[in-house]
Amino acid sequence: MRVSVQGERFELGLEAEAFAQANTSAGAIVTFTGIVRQADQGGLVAMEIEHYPGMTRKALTEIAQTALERWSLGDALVIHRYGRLAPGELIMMVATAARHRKDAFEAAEYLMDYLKSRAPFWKKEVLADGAENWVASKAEDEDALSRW
Amino acid sequence: MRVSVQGERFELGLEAEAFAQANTSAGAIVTFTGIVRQADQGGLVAMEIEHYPGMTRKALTEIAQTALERWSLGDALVIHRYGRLAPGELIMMVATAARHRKDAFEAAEYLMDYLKSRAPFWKKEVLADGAENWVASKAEDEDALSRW
Amino acid sequence: MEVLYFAWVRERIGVPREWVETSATTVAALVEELRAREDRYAAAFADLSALRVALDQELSDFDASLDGVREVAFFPPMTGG
Amino acid sequence: MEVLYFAWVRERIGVPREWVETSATTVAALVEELRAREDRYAAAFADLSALRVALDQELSDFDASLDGVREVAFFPPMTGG
Repeated sequence: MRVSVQGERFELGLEAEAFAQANTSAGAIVTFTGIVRQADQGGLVAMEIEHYPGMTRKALTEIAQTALERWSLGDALVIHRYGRLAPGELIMMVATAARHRKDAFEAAEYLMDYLKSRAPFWKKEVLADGAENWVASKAEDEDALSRW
Repeated sequence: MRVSVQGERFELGLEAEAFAQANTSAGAIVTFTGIVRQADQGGLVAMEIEHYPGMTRKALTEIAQTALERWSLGDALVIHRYGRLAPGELIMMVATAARHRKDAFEAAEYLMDYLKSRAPFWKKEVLADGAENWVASKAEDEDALSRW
Repeated sequence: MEVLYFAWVRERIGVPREWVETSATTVAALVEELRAREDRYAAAFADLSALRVALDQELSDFDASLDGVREVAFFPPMTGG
Repeated sequence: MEVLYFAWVRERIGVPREWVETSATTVAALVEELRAREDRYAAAFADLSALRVALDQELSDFDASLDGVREVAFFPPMTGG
């Protein structure tokens, strides 16, 4: 299991390939990658991601550890960036390795649902006209936790 | 959308990176990768994958096209190999790109469920003692289709 | 018409494809004709619930008409992915 | 104790962290003390349903005891992923 909270960019290709190479006995690998996309109304200049340094790594590790045990995963990976990101940059990724596809998929969705609402990150959109908006949490993200 | 039915190996890293680069406006990317894993009792020498050349590409394209429309995907990728594969080799992968994670996950699971039971591939395990076993379809794989 | 076999159906019948002269109008009738031919066909078609059929490369069923069909394929349930 | 603020809570209060001398025994009591201090605290803590709290870097709630706690953090609902 690896958890990384980092300011630096990462590449999906390199991370996914390394994860797959380390888990050839798994059978099924799922990855999820989040990308800063252009805001609906256009004009997004950057996404600023704030986090709680003392807590972030601990929270992510707990979430990943729970997933590992609950779905008998062979391995799990969580990478999450903080700082100022431009549209098109990768925000985060998770990867899961399991014997069967159902476990790999469910564990990846669990990781994402918990990362969304239980890991101490906060996103702020910076628009071309200078406006800055804190991204509001969604009721549906909180609701998503109830299925686990 | 790209569908590839191929004998040649492929690399998860290269495919995932290219897919992500082509879909930076998506927000969410999910990949699933299937790997030939060692059989439960050990002794797996190879997995032989037979397919129906005239039908395979058409079936995969139909499945991917349905996923694209049903989940408003930005893009989808399906790669499936045939021929003789050694343990540890990648069998297949799918990738989906969507605005939101729920669509990307659901579409990837849909693709996998249909690939399992509706794409004309048949797997045979070749064991060290020379035994050859056609992999039996699982009732749970057929059942999985009913949720869509 | 062209008849194709895959996986253990192919292994039991011993050929991957063959030309079959038939006046059968449905898949089920074609299966009956083949079963009556030789033991290897009878063995391959012993349990239709374990078989699937495609007509001109589209999944179909055993009640389907062969009218206009050029290619019939028989195989076990698929195990892709 | 050390009190930390994140996201718009930090922006409203104007500092990311500060040392607070308090005899409050629960998070709710600490919030009341802070609210009474200055308008910027009252503004930040106006709607507790829009806030979350962590005690020593573990998510907690506003009824929780501050006994033995060294670090309290206030922030809006998280938006990771």
